[in-house]
Amino acid sequence: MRQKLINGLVGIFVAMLLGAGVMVMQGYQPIETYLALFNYSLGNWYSIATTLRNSVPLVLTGLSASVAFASGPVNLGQPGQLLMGALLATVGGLYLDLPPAMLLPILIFLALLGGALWSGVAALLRYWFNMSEFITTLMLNMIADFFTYWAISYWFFDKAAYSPMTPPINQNGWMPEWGDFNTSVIIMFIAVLVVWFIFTRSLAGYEWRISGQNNLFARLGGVEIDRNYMWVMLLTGALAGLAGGLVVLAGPHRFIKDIGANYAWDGVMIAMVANNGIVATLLYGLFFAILQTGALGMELITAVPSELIMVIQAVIVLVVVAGRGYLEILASKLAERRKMRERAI
Amino acid sequence: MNTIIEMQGIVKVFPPNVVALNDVSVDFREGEIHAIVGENGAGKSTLMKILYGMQPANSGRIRYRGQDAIFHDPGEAIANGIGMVHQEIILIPEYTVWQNVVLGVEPVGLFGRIDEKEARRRVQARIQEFNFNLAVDAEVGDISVAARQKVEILKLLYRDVSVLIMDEPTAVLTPQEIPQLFNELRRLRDNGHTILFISHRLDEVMELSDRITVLRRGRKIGTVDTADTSKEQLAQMMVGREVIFSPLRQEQQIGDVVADIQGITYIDAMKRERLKDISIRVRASEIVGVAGVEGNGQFELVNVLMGLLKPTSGEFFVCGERLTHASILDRRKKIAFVSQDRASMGACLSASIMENVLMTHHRLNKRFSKFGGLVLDYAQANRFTEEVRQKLDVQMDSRQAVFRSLSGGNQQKVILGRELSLGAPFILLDQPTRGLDVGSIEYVHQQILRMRAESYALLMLSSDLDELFRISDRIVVLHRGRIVADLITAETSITEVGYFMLEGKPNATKID
Amino acid sequence: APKEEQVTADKVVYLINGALGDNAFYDSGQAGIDRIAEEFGVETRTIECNFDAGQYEPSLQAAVGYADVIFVISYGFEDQLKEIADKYPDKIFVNLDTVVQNSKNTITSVDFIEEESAYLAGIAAGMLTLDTSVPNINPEKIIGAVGGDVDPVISAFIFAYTNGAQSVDPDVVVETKYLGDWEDTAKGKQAALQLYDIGADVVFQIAAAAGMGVLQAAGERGLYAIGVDTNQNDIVPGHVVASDIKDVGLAIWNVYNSINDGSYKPGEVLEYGLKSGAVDVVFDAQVQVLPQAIIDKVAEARQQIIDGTLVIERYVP
Amino acid sequence: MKIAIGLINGMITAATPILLAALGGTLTFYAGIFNIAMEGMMLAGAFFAVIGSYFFNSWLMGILFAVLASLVMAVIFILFSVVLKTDEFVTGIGLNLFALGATTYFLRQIFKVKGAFSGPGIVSVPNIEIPLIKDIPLVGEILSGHNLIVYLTLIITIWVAYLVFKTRFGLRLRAAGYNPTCLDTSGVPADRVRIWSLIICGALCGLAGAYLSLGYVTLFSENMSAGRGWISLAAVILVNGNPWGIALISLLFGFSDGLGLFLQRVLPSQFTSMVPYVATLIALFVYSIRRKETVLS
Ligand SMILES: Nc1ncnc2c1ncn2[C@@H]1O[C@H](COP(=O)(O)OP(=O)(O)OP(=O)(O)O)[C@@H](O)[C@H]1O
Ligand SMILES: Nc1ncnc2c1ncn2[C@@H]1O[C@H](COP(=O)(O)OP(=O)(O)OP(=O)(O)O)[C@@H](O)[C@H]1O
Ligand SMILES: [Mg+2]
Ligand SMILES: [Mg+2]
Repeated sequence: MRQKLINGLVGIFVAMLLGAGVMVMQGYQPIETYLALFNYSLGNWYSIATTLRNSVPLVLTGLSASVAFASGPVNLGQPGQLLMGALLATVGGLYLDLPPAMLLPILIFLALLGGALWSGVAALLRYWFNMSEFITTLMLNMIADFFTYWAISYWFFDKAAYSPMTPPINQNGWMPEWGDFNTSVIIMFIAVLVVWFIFTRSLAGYEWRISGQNNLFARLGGVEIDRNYMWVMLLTGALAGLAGGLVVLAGPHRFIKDIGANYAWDGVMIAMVANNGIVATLLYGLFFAILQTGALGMELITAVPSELIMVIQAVIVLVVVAGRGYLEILASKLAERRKMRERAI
Repeated sequence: MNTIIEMQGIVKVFPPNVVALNDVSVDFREGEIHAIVGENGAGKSTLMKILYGMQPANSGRIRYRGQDAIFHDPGEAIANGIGMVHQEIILIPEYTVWQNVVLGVEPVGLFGRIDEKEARRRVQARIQEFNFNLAVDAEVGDISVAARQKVEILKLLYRDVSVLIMDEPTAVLTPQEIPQLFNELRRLRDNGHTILFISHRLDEVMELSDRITVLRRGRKIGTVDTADTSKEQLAQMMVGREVIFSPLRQEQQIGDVVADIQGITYIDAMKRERLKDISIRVRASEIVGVAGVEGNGQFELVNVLMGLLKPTSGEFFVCGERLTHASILDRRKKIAFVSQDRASMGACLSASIMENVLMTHHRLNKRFSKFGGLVLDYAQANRFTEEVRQKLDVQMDSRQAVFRSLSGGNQQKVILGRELSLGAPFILLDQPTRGLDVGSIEYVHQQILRMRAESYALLMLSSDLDELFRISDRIVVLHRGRIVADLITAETSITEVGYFMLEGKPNATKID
Repeated sequence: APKEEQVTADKVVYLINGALGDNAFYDSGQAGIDRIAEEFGVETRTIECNFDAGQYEPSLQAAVGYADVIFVISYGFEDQLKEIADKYPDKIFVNLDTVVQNSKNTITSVDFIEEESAYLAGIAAGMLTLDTSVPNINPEKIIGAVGGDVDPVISAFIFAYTNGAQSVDPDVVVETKYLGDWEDTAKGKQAALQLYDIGADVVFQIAAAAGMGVLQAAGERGLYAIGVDTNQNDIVPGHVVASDIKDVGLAIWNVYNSINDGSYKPGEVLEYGLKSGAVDVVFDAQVQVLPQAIIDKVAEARQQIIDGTLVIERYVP
Repeated sequence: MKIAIGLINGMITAATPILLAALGGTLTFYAGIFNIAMEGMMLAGAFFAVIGSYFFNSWLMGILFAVLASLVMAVIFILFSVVLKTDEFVTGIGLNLFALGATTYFLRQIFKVKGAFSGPGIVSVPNIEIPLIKDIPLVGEILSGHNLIVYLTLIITIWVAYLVFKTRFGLRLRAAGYNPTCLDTSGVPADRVRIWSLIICGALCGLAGAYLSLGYVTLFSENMSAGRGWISLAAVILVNGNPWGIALISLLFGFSDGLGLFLQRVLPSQFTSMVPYVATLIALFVYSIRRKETVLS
């Protein structure tokens, strides 16, 4: 636990140091820039609320990837599942006319369903034809991208709009706001809690975890691998779908073009740095949301291009991952040295 | 005779806390067969791997032909004339014999192209020179274990090594193949090769070697001339106490048929017949041993019984219930299973000890879940882990420690504890003592016999004939996927079983 | 002496839904921003939302926190724009390219009539494909267009382009390819090559960065292309015969100028057609292969449109 | 006819970058490395190709820079997964993100543009007319006049097939994948072979990138590799690394790319854009069925 924390903090620190190096080389003020970054993401209640809201898709797609990877399936389909969840929730919001107390849960369910259906396609292809989900989910991402684009350009196109988008959904289906805070964040925390419980406390979660680490052992132990595989794919698809649904319900309240474009690899990236841990996914998701939200302030105040954040994120991933490898080597070196000393005495 | 290799004060630590070699000094002479003996885990392999450049020592010094020489990788060692055949055979099954032999020292033509003709010719020449019975173009995956071992030796001879390290070469051979190997080794020694020979089988060592070094728990106990010692003395040096081979098996009334394997045939994806008409009946209070050279269908038999492979034909019943096509979970209600491969089948090394103990029980035993089987009851799981720990006297730091942190023997204890407390009437044991040391082996044997006493039916596959003879009531022999013999242990001998293992038929000229 | 009622307008934000670098629409707006920064000495900042829905609202919020005048290209977040504009009635919001009206009616909209210029581009393409005296022009009456994606703005371009071409000769066929991508230049090139293979000899690119591939394809085949949004005539000299420009920068400069001299009125809808100069077809290039007759004909139609004698049909989705 | 020739030429050009990267990928595949960094290597190559070509006014320098940049990526990969033993998948993802971020950032910093950079200063890799063949009708149109890198790719395909199956390096390479310990104990450090495979892979991905930005078109645009590295990986996995199979799959993919555009006459463009990805799924399907049959029979 402590080692993980140190690893993460060191990774972030090194990455930001490298970022500062690049800034200095190009004649920017690193300290001022970072201050602007954190000021715009954490400086006041509004910024915090924004950061939290932006963290919703990051955390949920990250959770999707973490649970999938930790349980075995290589579900790389978060972008596609997110889009399908968003689409289904939007369609529900367009056609259903119900009071908020009923509509909201239904839309959230539709979002979950949309993602699960899409990951279910990959799961079935694997189940029936043994097609690796690693490739199918990647391809299905592209297909979902074009499919939703088609849907919002023809089927659900808002005639009054200048670019492909659906009309706004029923106002009863908007996630309520409490001051600056959007309640989608609460749904996100609930999702994290539920997933944490399933993963660490339930019978199924136990089986998933063990299958993820040693599939053959779990199989011989009587675990029904295929069924669990299905459930994991569906659950992780649903999580990504929820991310998409919440983006729509909390933000533009309609499906607009490129709504998921920026979450393409973020979920996977977060799962990787978090080493598939649930709590770590939440923390890194929040942190990456801070970076991405603050990038705006950084650009506005000090004119440092916001692309730098992409570089910093990638460096964090690399440094944290390398750090993990290095710390392990270091720990065993230390143990070896200690043992040698003991022996000498 | 000249000393060719001196190893002085070698220390090797494996983090976190194994001292595999503790200040070991030993010297080897040119042109001798020098045996290194010791129990499992004594450090024999590690010592040789250090000499061979596969692992660095933490401290110590090596002199080779009078000069300081630390090899950093096997390539250097080979270049200097030291070669090693490993405990596990390390070849590439997809490659042919000649490809395996030349790998690393390939004759090449233009543009890095391998000169196949030349390579074959050279390998063939070596095969003839040493009179090995090998086909250069055979794929290594298709040849017998003994032949593979020859390929390993050939690989070194091809590189003109003068020092040959052999790590437990006899472990995978049948009794009949061993003398042949020994003859080859002797011939090599007479040609001037130095042979370092690792074993913990004292008979073999006494027969073959010129000198013997004994290791115990990472320390050198001594080096003796073979002529001046005895098996008993060696055993005492190895174990550090007198070894009492307690009488193990007690006569007992055998009960009804529990497991009934009827005419199982299995044909694999490449259309090879891996199992042919296997029928075995195991009764309550009976231990049936399965002998055979590795690769004669043991793997397939276990996998068919456990449901990992689908038999082409035949039936399998336990307690009258047909399990031929049952799901693994249904099988596990009737079968307890200890696999030979702890790391991949028997346990999840990266999970906690408690999570390992819980496996299978979590499904079969209502006690471990709450709310209609949805939520795990960790309190119960911990209690159960504690029970297993106490019952089998497992040494562990905490229940939450990763399974990997247990020593081999303790890992096996935990697995046995888990499986034997399932209460399944049929117990399938696949090499249950592989990789354990003498103490642990005795403990496992006692547990197995206890289950026999409690009227369970046991089927045990083992490549260790001594083990089979010590505890099983009957021995069936697998040869090329068939059962070629079904013998009462008390009425047969190791030699007879050995012939069945090798030839698939009794020796025409019985020697008994 | 400074007048009391004049708004202070020395901080300007250019807020776009997408990202700079299209060599076209967004970039042209950036050019206008750079120009006002230079001419009027104001501080400017550009915020790119990269199509990130989560970024729209905070970007607006950040923009009002920083600037007095906000030029915004609000595709996809019209709703948020209205909300913010209502909340901050003292700030000047200028919405570019679409019409957005908030309840307090403080947003000024700049609407480009891209049909007018695309119509002219259509005339040029239609005449060119008929003129076999120009090197490599085949007798077939086919012209092409490559769009980034199917969307109403692209459709409006193609609609008017087709009308223009068919006003020359009703038999002219317009073949269209969509890339499904605004970045993949290789795909843009491949689409153009296919159009040339079908027999098109002029291809109109409306595909942002990916459209660069179209222009390069024209160069490779020795055929012709029409650029978009900015003057792209010199990118592949001799092969980009015209550019349909949409000078967002000019519109920005105009509006800012009106703020500066006090003539600005909030809530207006400013229509920028050919008359304004912000939308046009330009032919000036290092190498111009277009026969003068075509250039003259286009100039004539241009004048008619400006005079109002020729009314171009607007695209309705 | 012209359309058919156009489709074939389009297929060849679209297949080239995928094939080049996949040939690199197959070497790492045989060496037992799960290399998903091809996308990033290609992108870095494409960017630095433009840098080299623009600043030195020479396409040769462009290619050199592309290869060097891609090699730097390969070296980072080596440092991580071979030396530090980090997870290859994670390293690959990290590198891809890094390449995307860094090229976008430096595009803006060096050329002061966003999105795309093109300019007369960039010298493209020339097309080659093959004497004699170019005059044969039809055949000439298909075989002649392609970019230099297209012909290089053909040679490299043959070379890789030769390298893997006929040479000493190939024998060791495959051994590193089958059983690295065996290679180690045979006196050839498996890690060394792995490092070489990654280096060659890096060079080939760099070349693929140079083809994108200096061969097919003459410009750099953000994320211009546009998923081609992933398709390359899929191609390698689909045919189990066989170089000829990879060539076939790459051509198939290149063809479906053009076919998609062509089909826009009958289908909405959003659906035709899916064609390459659906084609990959179908290829995977056929492969899975075939494998299932061999396993069962
Ligand atoms: N790579 C390793 N990492 C950690 N511990 C190791 C490693 N290799 C060996 N050990 C430990 O070092 C000790 C000595 O092992 P070694 O393999 O040398 O024993 P051995 O005498 O060859 O035994 P055996 O007869 O079982 O082959 C054992 O406790 C073993 O578990
Ligand atoms: N290959 C290995 N890799 C990592 N750790 C190992 C390895 N082999 C052994 N260890 C560790 O070394 C320690 C001692 O192992 P070893 O098997 O030598 O114990 P032992 O003293 O022989 O006990 P036992 O008699 O119970 O087998 C254990 O903590 C084990 O986790
Ligand atoms: Mg050993
Ligand atoms: Mg042990």
